[in-house]
Amino acid sequence: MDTDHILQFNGVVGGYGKMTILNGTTASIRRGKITTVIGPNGAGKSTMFKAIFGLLPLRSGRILFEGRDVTGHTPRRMLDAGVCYVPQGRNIFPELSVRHNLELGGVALKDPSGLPDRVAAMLKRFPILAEKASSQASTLSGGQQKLLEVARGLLLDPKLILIDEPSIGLSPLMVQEVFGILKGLRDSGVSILLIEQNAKQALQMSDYGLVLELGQTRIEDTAASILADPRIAQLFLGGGLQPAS
Amino acid sequence: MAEILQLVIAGLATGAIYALAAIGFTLLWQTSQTINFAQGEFVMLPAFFALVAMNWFGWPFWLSCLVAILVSVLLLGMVFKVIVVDPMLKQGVLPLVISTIALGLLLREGAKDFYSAEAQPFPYIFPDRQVSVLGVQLSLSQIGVLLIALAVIAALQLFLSRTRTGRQMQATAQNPTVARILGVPVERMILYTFIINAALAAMASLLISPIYLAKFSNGEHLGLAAFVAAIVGGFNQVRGAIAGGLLVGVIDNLAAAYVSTGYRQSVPLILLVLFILFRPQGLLGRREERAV
Amino acid sequence: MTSVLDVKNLSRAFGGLQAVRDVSFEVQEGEILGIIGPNGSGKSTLFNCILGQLVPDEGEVRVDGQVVTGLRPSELNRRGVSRTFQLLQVFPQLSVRENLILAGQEHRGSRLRRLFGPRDAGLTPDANRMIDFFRLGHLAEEKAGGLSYGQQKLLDAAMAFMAGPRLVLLDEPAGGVNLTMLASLKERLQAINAETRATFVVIEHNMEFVMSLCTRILVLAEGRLIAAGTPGEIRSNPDVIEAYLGH
Amino acid sequence: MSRSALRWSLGLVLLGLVLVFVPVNLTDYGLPYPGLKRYGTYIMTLWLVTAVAAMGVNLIVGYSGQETLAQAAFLGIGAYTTALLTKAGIPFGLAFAASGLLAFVVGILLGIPALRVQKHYLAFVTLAFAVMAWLVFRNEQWLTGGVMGLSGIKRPVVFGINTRPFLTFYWFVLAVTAILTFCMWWMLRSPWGRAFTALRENPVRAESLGIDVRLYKLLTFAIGSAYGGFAGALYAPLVEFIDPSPFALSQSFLYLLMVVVGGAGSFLGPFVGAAIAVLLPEWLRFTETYYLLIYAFLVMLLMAFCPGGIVALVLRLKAALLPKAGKVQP
Amino acid sequence: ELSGGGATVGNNWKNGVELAAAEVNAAGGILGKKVEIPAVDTQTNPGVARAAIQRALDDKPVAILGPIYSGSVKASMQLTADAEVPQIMGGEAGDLTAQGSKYIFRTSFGQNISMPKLANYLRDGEKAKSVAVVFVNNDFGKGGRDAIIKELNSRNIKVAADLSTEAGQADFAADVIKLKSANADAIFIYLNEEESARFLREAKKQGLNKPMIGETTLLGQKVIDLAGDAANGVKGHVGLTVDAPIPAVQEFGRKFQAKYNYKPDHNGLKGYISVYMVKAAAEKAGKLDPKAIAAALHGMTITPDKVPGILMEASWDNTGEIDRISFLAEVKDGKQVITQTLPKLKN
Ligand SMILES: Nc1ncnc2c1ncn2[C@@H]1O[C@H](COP(=O)(O)OP(=O)(O)OP(=O)(O)O)[C@@H](O)[C@H]1O
Ligand SMILES: Nc1ncnc2c1ncn2[C@@H]1O[C@H](COP(=O)(O)OP(=O)(O)OP(=O)(O)O)[C@@H](O)[C@H]1O
Ligand SMILES: [Mg+2]
Ligand SMILES: [Mg+2]
Repeated sequence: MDTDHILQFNGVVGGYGKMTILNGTTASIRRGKITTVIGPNGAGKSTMFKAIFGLLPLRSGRILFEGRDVTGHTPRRMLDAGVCYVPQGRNIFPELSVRHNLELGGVALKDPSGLPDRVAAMLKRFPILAEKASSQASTLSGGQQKLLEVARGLLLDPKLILIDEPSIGLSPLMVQEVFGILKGLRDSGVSILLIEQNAKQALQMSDYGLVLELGQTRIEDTAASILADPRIAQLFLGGGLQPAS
Repeated sequence: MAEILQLVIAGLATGAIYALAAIGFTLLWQTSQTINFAQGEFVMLPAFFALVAMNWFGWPFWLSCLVAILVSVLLLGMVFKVIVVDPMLKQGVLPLVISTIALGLLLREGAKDFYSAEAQPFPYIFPDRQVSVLGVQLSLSQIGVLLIALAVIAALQLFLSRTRTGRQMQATAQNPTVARILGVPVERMILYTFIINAALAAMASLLISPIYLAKFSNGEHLGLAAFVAAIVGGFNQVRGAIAGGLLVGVIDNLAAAYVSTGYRQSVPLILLVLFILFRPQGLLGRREERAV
Repeated sequence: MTSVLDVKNLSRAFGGLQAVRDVSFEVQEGEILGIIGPNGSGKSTLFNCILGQLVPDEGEVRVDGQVVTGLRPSELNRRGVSRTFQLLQVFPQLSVRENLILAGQEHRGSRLRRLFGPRDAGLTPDANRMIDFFRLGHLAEEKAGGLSYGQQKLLDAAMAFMAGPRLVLLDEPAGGVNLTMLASLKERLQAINAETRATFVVIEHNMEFVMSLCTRILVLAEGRLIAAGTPGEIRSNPDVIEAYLGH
Repeated sequence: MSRSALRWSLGLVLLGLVLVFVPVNLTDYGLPYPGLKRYGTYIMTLWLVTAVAAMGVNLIVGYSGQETLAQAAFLGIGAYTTALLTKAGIPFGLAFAASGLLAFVVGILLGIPALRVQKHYLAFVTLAFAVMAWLVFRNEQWLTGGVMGLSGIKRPVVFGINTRPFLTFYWFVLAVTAILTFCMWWMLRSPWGRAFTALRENPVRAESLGIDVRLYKLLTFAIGSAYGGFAGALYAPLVEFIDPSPFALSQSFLYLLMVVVGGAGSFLGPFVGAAIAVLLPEWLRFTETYYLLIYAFLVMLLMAFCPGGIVALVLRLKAALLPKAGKVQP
Repeated sequence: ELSGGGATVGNNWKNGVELAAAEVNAAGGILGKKVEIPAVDTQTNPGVARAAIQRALDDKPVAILGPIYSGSVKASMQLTADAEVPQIMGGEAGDLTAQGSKYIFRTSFGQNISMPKLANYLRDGEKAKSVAVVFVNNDFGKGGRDAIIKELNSRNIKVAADLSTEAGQADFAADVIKLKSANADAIFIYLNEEESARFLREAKKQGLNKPMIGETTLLGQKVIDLAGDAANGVKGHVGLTVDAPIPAVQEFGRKFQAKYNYKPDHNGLKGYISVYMVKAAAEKAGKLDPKAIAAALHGMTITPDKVPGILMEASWDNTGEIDRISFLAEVKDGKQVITQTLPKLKN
């Protein structure tokens, strides 16, 4: 068994209807590291996550988790195997309170007795959420909703976290906070696969980077060397966005 | 005065039955966005199950009632969910609504064609005796109905708000995709609501049929009453459905006594429209605001 | 210079929560104004109050000197004010091109004329130009609901430009958008601004984007305006660093 | 003219000819086609009338994404208006216009309050309205004849031609339906149609794009209801007798059902749906009383496997049979 | 009326018709021709009824048997008149025969005949000075109510209450309370079967102990079955009943029961008779021609000794109105008991 890599993608092909999005994607994600996926809009990054989590039927190819074939497993089986997923966009239960939303993050816990403590710890970590613990989640601001989702996704003890653009809508301070948590998790041995458009900041805290374009892996390298590559800066990191002073 | 009191109590008893139907209705709405236009038929039918058990198989009344509830849970709960709702959940609300309209038609016609087109007498569950309480004549049957309905509702409310399963059912209701991602067994949760709905409907059926007589067309009135109760009470609230049911029951009875007969059917409907216009969140509901 | 948008003492509460407190500011014609602030500081609520999506509890909004408080969003839009949304808001079952035509059609002729006029209200060329710019060409006939998050975000922005607006309110246009695309978006906004003197108000958490795009920035915290100034001033304002930027 | 446009117009002309001649007995002209008799023609006419009402429902439900459970009530409004006016000696043309107009105005009055509420509540408001309208038809005997109904409704004289003979009346209804269909088609293909779809898809976004959501919602609801009124105006002289029962709530459900069965949001849907609703009882006559049962069952089956209705089913079959179209999945 | 609200009534009629048709065919048919009687459902909807009759007329029948609900008859009688086909129907609304159609024939009393008989009974039998009227708000109930009130007024009997109820109404608590306070000498009940039963149950529950009087329906077997004890003591006028003390009628009841396994109501009888009306008239006219049959029925009297299937002697006048003996009855111990036989109006 490959102990270095927690997740492997072998020639995965899949898409929606007659559109093929993942075009023989191949990649290996390291255990205990943060890997950031970057790429243009529509490259298939979110689709890749859906494929891992069993939300997208594949046409061919295999996905291995800890060396075992998990292609076509249901979300529940992936959760039980130790993978959790925080999707892109707005994914809350609008009419439940913030606290109840959080608690639902622990549904898949094997031993639910520890749940209240975890929820409490999470609320402590994000005081904005604590303030609104008993409000209906739909009344949160856009950023607060995203934060709630991220917090909910971190309630379990997964081996691998899939997290799709957590920084959208978060203030810079909050982005730092979330990235800090991710680093903390990594340090305690959790593997993290992250999609970010906020690529510079994300790569700066990552160990590895993965560039996806047109559903294929372009570059797989350490984060540092991707950041240093001028070609990549030009193509994917928005070379034109220099602050005017 | 005694007359009004009698009317109110009779209204509460029927209202409690409406509430049972209304709760099931809101539950289905919550978990699977099913506006069940067959809800009235769900209340009509179980009485026929009991009749079949009694008249065809000759079973005793209590056993027949039990059988009716079980068969309802099986047919109107599980089979309905698996055969009608499941294939349509992903197709959006309208096809499902249409399907339930068709199902209502199917059950109505089915009861008529396979049992009888005619009303059937149905035994009282409680002795139909009068007792005099503080000078007011009350019927034992009405009190019994009221108590049963309220007890069932209270238990359900506790289940939904206090237990993990209840919470997961609510989560499923609001966002099944995300619920699935978090590991909620969405299918099972939805199935539970259908089972609960069927059981509630069966109970309502056994309670109402002695008064209405069992007839295939009873569903029309009952369904309407359940919708009105659900909306008046607040569409997404179990508590509200009780208040709505009781209110509709009482108003119904008072209207029958004091409003021109030609238009008395319209009184609950006017109530409905007023609520929709001025208090769309319902009697006990909270106002939902959406942020953009 | 005339002020295109004039907000005076705007306040809005939700229950006990004061989301926007007594906010006043003016935007001059041709300005690109940034609004930043922590999550939940009331930025989106402020937009919603200006645009008639929410009714403010107090205060007044003027566009081109005319009071518009209480007007409905469609009315404002027809006066040349358009917007984008923080959360995705497209017409999922319509194609990308139809989305764009829809975004422009209410500005073409009277309602009755449109009933008897051409099917696309003559907007196909404009829509195609917009599609090209946002690099959605291969997706023009796709249903908008099938686009990726960032693509929908871009479509949302494109829709706001279809009617050739005078004032555009953008709520986090950069969220989820690829950095390279973002750079072109910035250039485009600046070009439109230079050409037509259209005015922009932008809510954003992406500091590089805001700082390089905007000429002036407002900072909101807990519903209150706590600072205003040029990007340079804001970046060095200790209150802002404390409440928002971190380091 | 492009080739596809040519094909379309040819098809239309052909369809028109078929519809015009379908009930005619051609044996006198040497063709072996006996035509439809009085009853068959009556059914064809009823189909057209039903289709007009269903078109209105389709506009409301299929295109603008609202809900109506009151179409039968609007049919009733139209039918009673026409019956009363023509009995009072007012020419049919005026009565017809008045029927549509009245339904339109009532639609607006009903729509204004209903607009304040969330989506599904509109269904319940219309449901309440449908019951109340029915109660009025029943109870206001001085006006509507109450449960006894109104009889002796005359068929109109158009351009000097009396439409009393069943064939003439069929042609008359066919012409009116054609005109109403054209108007609907024109409106839906204009930018208005796109705005209607916008209401269905995302009203919040639509509003921010300058689309007056309230106005358009009202318009679609009122126009859809006016089609109900027009259908009623044709129904009254068709049956020559009206009473409240065809305008009851359960009938409104059937209109909704037929539109979705045909294909909500597709232009031909209402015609197909109406055909099924009107003709199925004929086809299933051998099943005697079971036909409603069978109808309901078929509807459920259809919804489960093809929620887009029969029109979508046909398209799907076509795609399956013509392999070049490829595989299309949702 | 095989489906919809009138399903009970329609099925009784249809079975009666089919029973008679089978007998007639077994005996060689009418004028040597077998009769064929296809059934068409009106769905208890006048519009559909009209279409159904139209379809039936396309097949060029000798006669149309039905419909039973007055509304359906009204919607279709113009058609039969135009087609010159006799329509033998079950409607009881008073004005059906007053429309001048030469092709409409009754099988039972119209309300214009039964109500005077009832009013007489209320005056002479019950000696009532005031009467409360409860009726169902449909064509049947409203017609009856209008007729009885006219008759009561002309006999100087006070109408103490005039209560309209809905067709299909389930809960009669409020109505009974109102009736209690009206305090009339007798209550006249003119409701459909099920509503009658619900009403009687509620009345018993609330101890409403006034004489309850009704027309044929109220004393029908269905009401008695549904209401149970509560039906005992109800009295009224009955136009047609299988409990009539006439052997032929009782024999019909047995045959019907044997074939369909339930006890027919008066609609079963009406359907049965309608077939024999056609037979008798066709034989009188000597040919199977619709126009001739209609002409023959006018002014005809059919007696059971000539046509046993007619069960009781009956005559039709020039408007299609029927005349026949009728009965007063009372429900005792869950059974309808005939207490008196009323003679034909004219002889
Ligand atoms: N549900 C869907 N149906 C049809 N097509 C889809 C669907 N979701 C995504 N697509 C298409 O798949 C392609 C890849 O989408 P995906 O969401 O994976 O992109 P992404 O890399 O995550 O982009 P972004 O950075 O914008 O989030 C896009 O071109 C999009 O149009
Ligand atoms: N409909 C509502 N009901 C109750 N509270 C609300 C509602 N909408 C917003 N709020 C509250 O008002 C405050 C301001 O929200 P707003 O959406 O304006 O924040 P924001 O500045 O846009 O934040 P973000 O950067 O996260 O989008 C938040 O605390 C939010 O919880
Ligand atoms: Mg994505
Ligand atoms: Mg915001």
